[in-house]
Amino acid sequence: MPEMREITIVEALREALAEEMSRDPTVFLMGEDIGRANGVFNVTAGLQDEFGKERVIDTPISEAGFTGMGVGAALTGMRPVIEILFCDFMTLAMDQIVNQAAKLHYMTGGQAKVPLVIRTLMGAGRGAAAQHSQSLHAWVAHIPGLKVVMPSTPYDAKGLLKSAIRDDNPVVFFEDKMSYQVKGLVPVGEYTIPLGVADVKRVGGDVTFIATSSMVQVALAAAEMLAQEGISAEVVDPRTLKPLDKETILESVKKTGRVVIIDEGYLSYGVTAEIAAIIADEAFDYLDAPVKRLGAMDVPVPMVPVLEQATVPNAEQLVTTARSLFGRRY
Amino acid sequence: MPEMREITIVEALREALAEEMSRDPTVFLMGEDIGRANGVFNVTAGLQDEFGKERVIDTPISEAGFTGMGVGAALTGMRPVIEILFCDFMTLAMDQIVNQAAKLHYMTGGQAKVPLVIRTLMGAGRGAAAQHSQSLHAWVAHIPGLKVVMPSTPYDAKGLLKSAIRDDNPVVFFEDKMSYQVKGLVPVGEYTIPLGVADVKRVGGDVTFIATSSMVQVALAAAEMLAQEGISAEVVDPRTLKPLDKETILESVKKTGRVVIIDEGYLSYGVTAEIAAIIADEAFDYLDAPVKRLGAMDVPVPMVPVLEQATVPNAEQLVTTARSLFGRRY
Amino acid sequence: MEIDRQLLREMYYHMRRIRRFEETAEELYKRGTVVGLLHLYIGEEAVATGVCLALRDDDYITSTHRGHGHLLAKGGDPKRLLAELCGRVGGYCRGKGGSMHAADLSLGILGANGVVGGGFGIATGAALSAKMRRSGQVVACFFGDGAANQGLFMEVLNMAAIWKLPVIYVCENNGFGQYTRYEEATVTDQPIGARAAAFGLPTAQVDGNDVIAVYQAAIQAVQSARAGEGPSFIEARTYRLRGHHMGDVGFARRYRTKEELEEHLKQEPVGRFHRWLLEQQLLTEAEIEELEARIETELQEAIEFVNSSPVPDVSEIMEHIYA
Amino acid sequence: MEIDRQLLREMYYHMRRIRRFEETAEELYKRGTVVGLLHLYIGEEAVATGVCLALRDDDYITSTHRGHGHLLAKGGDPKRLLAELCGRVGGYCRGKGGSMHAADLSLGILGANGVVGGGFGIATGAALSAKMRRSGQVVACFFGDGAANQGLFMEVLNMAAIWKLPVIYVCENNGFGQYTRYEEATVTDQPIGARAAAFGLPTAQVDGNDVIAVYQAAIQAVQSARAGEGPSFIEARTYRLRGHHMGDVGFARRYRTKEELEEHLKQEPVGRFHRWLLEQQLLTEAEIEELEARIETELQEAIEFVNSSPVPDVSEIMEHIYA
Ligand SMILES: Cc1ncc(C[n+]2csc(CCOP(=O)(O)OP(=O)(O)O)c2C)c(N)n1
Ligand SMILES: Cc1ncc(C[n+]2csc(CCOP(=O)(O)OP(=O)(O)O)c2C)c(N)n1
Ligand SMILES: [Mg+2]
Ligand SMILES: [Mg+2]
Repeated sequence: MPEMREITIVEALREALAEEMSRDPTVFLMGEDIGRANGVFNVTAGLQDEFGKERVIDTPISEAGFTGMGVGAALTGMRPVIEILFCDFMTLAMDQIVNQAAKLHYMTGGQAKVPLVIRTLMGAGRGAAAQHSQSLHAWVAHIPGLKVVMPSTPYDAKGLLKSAIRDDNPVVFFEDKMSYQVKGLVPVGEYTIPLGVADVKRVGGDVTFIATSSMVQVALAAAEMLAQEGISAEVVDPRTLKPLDKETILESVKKTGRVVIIDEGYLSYGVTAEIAAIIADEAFDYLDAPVKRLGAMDVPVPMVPVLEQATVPNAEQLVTTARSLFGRRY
Repeated sequence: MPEMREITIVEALREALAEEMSRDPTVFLMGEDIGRANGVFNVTAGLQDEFGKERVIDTPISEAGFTGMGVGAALTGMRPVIEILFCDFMTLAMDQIVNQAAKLHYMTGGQAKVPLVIRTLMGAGRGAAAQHSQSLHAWVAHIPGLKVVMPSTPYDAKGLLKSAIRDDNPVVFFEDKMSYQVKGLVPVGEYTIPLGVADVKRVGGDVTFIATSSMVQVALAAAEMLAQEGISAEVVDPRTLKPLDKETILESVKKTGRVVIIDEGYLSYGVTAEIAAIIADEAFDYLDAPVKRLGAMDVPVPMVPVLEQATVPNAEQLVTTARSLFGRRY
Repeated sequence: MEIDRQLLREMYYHMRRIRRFEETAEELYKRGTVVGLLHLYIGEEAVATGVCLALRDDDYITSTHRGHGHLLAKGGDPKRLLAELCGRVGGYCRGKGGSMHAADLSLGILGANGVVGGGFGIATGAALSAKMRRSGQVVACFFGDGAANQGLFMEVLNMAAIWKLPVIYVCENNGFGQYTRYEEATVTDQPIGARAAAFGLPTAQVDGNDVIAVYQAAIQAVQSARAGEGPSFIEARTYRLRGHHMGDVGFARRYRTKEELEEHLKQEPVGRFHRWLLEQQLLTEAEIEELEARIETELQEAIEFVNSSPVPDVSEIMEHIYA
Repeated sequence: MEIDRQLLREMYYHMRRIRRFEETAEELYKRGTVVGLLHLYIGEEAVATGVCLALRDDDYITSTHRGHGHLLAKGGDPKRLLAELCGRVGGYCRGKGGSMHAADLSLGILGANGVVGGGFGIATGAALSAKMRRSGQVVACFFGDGAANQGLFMEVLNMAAIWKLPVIYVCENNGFGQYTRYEEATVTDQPIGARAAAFGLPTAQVDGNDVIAVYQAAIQAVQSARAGEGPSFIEARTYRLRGHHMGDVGFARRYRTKEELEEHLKQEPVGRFHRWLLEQQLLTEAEIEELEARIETELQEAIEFVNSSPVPDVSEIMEHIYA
C-alpha cells in the first residue's frame, strides 16, 4: 500500500502540474494571472517561482489568442497546459478548441498532434451570475477529437491531470470551483489514472447514480440518506466524458435496473442526456423504471444566492427522484 | 384553401426576409457577402437592390464583431437578422450568442430584449471538410435564453423564419446547405408558423421517426421503404429544438411504442440524446423496444466524398435500425 | 472650453457620490449584505463622470464588471443599484444580475458586463442602430486596459470606422487587469490609442484623474460622433485604488507595493478635484458640504431601500428567461 | 541586396510551378477529379515564393484556404498535394483534409486552414515554441486582407510583440474577401500594417506581384526574427485573378468588371518576372525552357500519381480521430 496523505483538490492539481513540469521540459503553463498572482484559485501557486517566467506565462486577456498559441506550440513539440479562467470564456476560444485543436490530427491524415491541455472552471455557487457560473462541458464532449475530463476527488484530479498532460490529444479539463477545497487521500508517490475509466465511488445494488464532478459528492450524500431507508445506491463517476466508459455504466445499470444521472450542466441537451440515451438503448431490457436525470435548471444562473442555489441539483432532489423509481414494480 | 405554388427552400427564405423587411422597417440584414453578391447561396438575392445598402449590410469577416453588433442593435430598437455563413464559424461568436444575446433578458431582470435572428448553415455534403461541414445546433439548444429552429421544407422555412424575426428573443436558425434546392408547396399569401410546434410529416402506427432538418427527407424515404415491408412509420419533425414540442413527440411514441431519432449533428452528446432521454423518462411505460438514434458519426467530417457521405445517416441505416426494433416483442 | 459652475457642481456631485457609493458597497460587502462579486471603481471616478456628463440623456453607454461609476454618472439610481448588489427584488435586475449586470435600459445604460470586452459589440451595434434610426444618439463604450487585448475591440473599430458610427471608445487604463500590470500584458511602446488610430479614429490620451480633461476630450468626441463624423477613442490614465475585487485581499502585495499605492493615493481624483475647486474658488466649502450632505442622504435612503426590499422568491427563477 | 542567378532561377521555378499546378488543378476540377472546395492562388505566386525562399528548411509556415502556393514554395510535394485535392490515399492527408487542410509537418508546413484567420494562433504559438526550444526557427504566417479583420490577428500581435516572438505576419492583400472588395470591408485611410505598427512591429508594404520586393522584405523580417528582435509585418499588394473558388462563376460579374480584371492581368507576376528576367538578361530563354520542361514533367508525374492512388476505403473513417 502506498503512503497516503490528505490534501485538497487545489493541492492535488498543483502537484500534478509541478511533477509533470519537472518530468518533462516541454510542459509549460499559460493563462491569466497564473504566474506572479499564483492563479486566481491558487492552483498554480509557486510554480512561476519554481519554473520561471518562461514556463509559467501570464497572458493578456486574449483567450482566443493564447488558446490558439497553445495549439501552435503543441503542434511543434511542446505540451502546453493553458488555463481559461471560467469555462464561460471558452466561448471566446471555441474556434481554436473545436475547429483547430480537435480536428488537426484528423484533417492532416494523422500527421499533426496537438498535446494541449485546457484547464477551466465550471459550476455555480459564488454569486458570480450568469456569465461566470456555467458548466459547458457538454459542448466539448460533443466534439470528436477532444477528450473531456471532470475529476471529483483529489486523487482523481491529480492522476487524471497527469494523464491529460501526457496524452497526445487536446484535453479539456474541468475543475469545479466550489470543490477546490474538497479533501481526500492521495498517494505520496507517482501515479496516473487512465482517461476513459469510470470509478465506482460507492457500491450498491438497488439504484445507480451516475454523477460527474461536484455532483459526485451530492450523489454520495443522497446515497447515505437512502441507505437509512434501506435503499442501496451505487455511485458511478465516469471521470471522463470522452472517452466515456460505457461498460462500467451499463454494468451498474444492468445490475440495479434503476438509474438517475446527475450533472451540473444545463439539463436540456446536456451531458445527462447522452448517458440516459445510451442506457435507454443498450440497457433497455434491464431497466425497471424510467431513466431519470438531474441537471442544472435551464436558466441563466441568477446572481442572488437563494436563486442560484436552487438552480443546482442537490441531494434532497436526488433522493426524491430515486425514491420515485421504487413506487412501481415491473 | 390558400393558393399554393412550388418553390425551393432558398426562395422561401428569401420571401420571408423580403416580406418581413417590407412589413417592419426595423428589420435589417447583416453578414458576409449577403448584399452585392446576393449571398453565397443566393438566399438574399436582390435584397440589397430592393432595400438598399443600409438595410442589407455586407460586413467584414468579423463574426464576433457583427454578431455582437447585432445584439447591440437588437437591444436598441432594431430587429437584426445576421448571417454566419457556416455554423462552424459560430465558434468565433459564441460569447456574443451565449453570454450576451441569450442572457441579457434574464440578467437584467427582464429589462433588455434581444430580438436577434442568427441564420447559419449546417450539414456535410459538399466536400468542404471538417471546418465547413458541422451541425452544431446541439450547442445552442443547450443554452437557456436561445430559441433554435431547424426547418426541413420550404413551407416550414418561410413560416418559421417569419416567426423568428418577430420573436423578441434571440433565435438561431439553421439552414441545411444540401436542402436549399428542396422544393415544396408554399401559400401565396402571408402566414407564420409558431415556434415550438412539431409537425407530423407522415402518419404511421408502428414506429416513430423523430427527424430534424435534412434528416426529415431521409426519414420519409425510409418510411416509404418500410411501408413496402408492411411497417408503418410516423415521421415527426420537431421543427424547433427550443422550445421543443415534447407533447407531439411523446404522443407519437406512446402510440407506436418504438422510436428512432435521427439528426445530422454528431451522435455523442448531440440532439438525439436529449430527445431519447425525454422519451426514456416520460414514455418509458409505452416503449416496446430500446430507444434508437442515428446521428453523424463522431468524426471530423472528412473531405473526400466517399468518406464524407458515410458519416451522414441515411435511409438504409434508418430502415435497418427500425427493422431491428421488430425482432422482439415485449 | 468654458465650464460653468453648475457643471462643476454636478461633476463634483457625481464623483463624490460614486466614491461614497463604493465605500458604502464595500462596507455592506464586509457585512455580507452585498453578495456576489464586487469590483470597486474607487480612484477612477473622474472617467465615468467626465464622459457621462458629456452625453445627452438619451445617449447610450456600455459598461464593465467595474461599472457602478458609469451607471451612476449616467443618471442611474443608487437605490436600485445598491439593491441589485444585495440581490433584492428592488434592484435593477431583481437580484438576478448583480453588480456585473446592472443596467437601466430606460436611461440608455445597456448593461455592465461580466465578460472582459463584452461591451464592444453591443456598443457598436447600438451606434449602428442609432445611425439607422437617425436618432442622433451617441454611444460611449467603457472598457479597461485589459479589455483592449480582446480581439473583438479591433473588429468593431474597423466596422465603426468604415460605417462612421457614432461611438466613443473610452479605455479606462487603471494600470491593471486583475493582478497583471498593464505593462506586462500590453505593448507599451505604443499607446492603446494607436490601435484605434490604425483604423483612422481620432484619439486622445488624457489624465483620467482630471475630470475636466476627461470631459473636454469627451465633448469633442461626442460632437464629432453627433455630427456624423464617426467614432473616436479616448484613453484615460487612472489607477485602481482597491483590489481587483472585494475578497482578494490576499493578492494585494503580489502585484504592487504599498509605496506605489500611497503615491497614487495622493493623486486620487475626488480629493484632487475638491482641492482644486476650493483653490480656484469655483465652489465654496459650503456648497461642497451641501452636496456631500445630499449624497449622504441619498445613500442613507439607498440603504433603507435595500433593507425594505426582499430577496426574490425562488418562484422567480424561471421568469425572464424568454421575453 | 545581391540576388544571385541560382536564386532567381529558383524563384522563377517556384512561381511558374505554382501557376502551372493551379492550372492543372483547375483543369482537374472541371473534369471532376479534384473534389471539394478549390481556391486558386493564380496571380499571387510572387508572395508565397518571395517569402518562402527567405526561410530556412526547418522554419514554419501557416497557410490559408488559398494555400497551394505556400505549401509548394515551402518545398511541398506537388504529387501529394494534387492527390490530396483529389481525395486520394496518397494525398498529404489521405484525402481527409483536401485543399483547405493540406499540411506537411515534416517540412514545417503547419497546415492550410478553412477558417479565415485560423492560422494566427497556430503561427504565433509555433513562434513561442521555437523561442522556448531555442531552435532559431522562424514562422511565416500567411493570411488575406479579409482575415486581417478577425480580432484574433490583433490578439496575437500583442503577444508576439510583448514576448518578441520570431513570427512574420504576411498579409496577402489580393483585393477581395470572397466577393467583397477590400475597400468596402476594411478601413483604407490607414494601411493594414498600421494595425501591426500599433503594436510596435516593423511593417513593410510591398508590390506583391514583384517577387524580388517580397523576398527582400521577407529577408529583413526573417533576419530580425532570427536575431531575437521579434515579429514583423509585411503587406503584399496583389490581385486575385480567378474567382473566389472554382464553381462560383456565376458571381464573376458581381464584384468586378472585365476591364479591371484585364488591367490586372497585365501585371500578373509570373509573366512579369519572366519578361524582366529576359530583359535584364538574368536568365536565358533556354534556361527558362528547361525549368518549364522540368515543371511539366513534375506535373505529369503528379497526375500519374493521382491516377495510381486510390480513394480511401470507408474503413479509414474512424482512423486518426485520436492520436
Ligand atoms: C473574457 C474574460 N476573461 C477573463 C475574465 C476575468 N477577469 C475579470 S476582470 C479581469 C481584468 C480586467 O481588466 P481591465 O479590462 O483592465 O478592467 P479593470 O478590472 O482593470 O477595470 C479579468 C481577467 C473575464 N471576466 N472575462
Ligand atoms: C471565419 C470564416 N468566415 C468566413 C469564411 C468564408 N470565407 C472563406 S474565404 C473568405 C474570404 C477570405 O478573404 P481573404 O482573407 O482576403 O483571403 P482570400 O480568399 O482573398 O485569399 C471567406 C469569407 C471562412 N472560411 N471563415
Ligand atoms: Mg484595468
Ligand atoms: Mg483577399
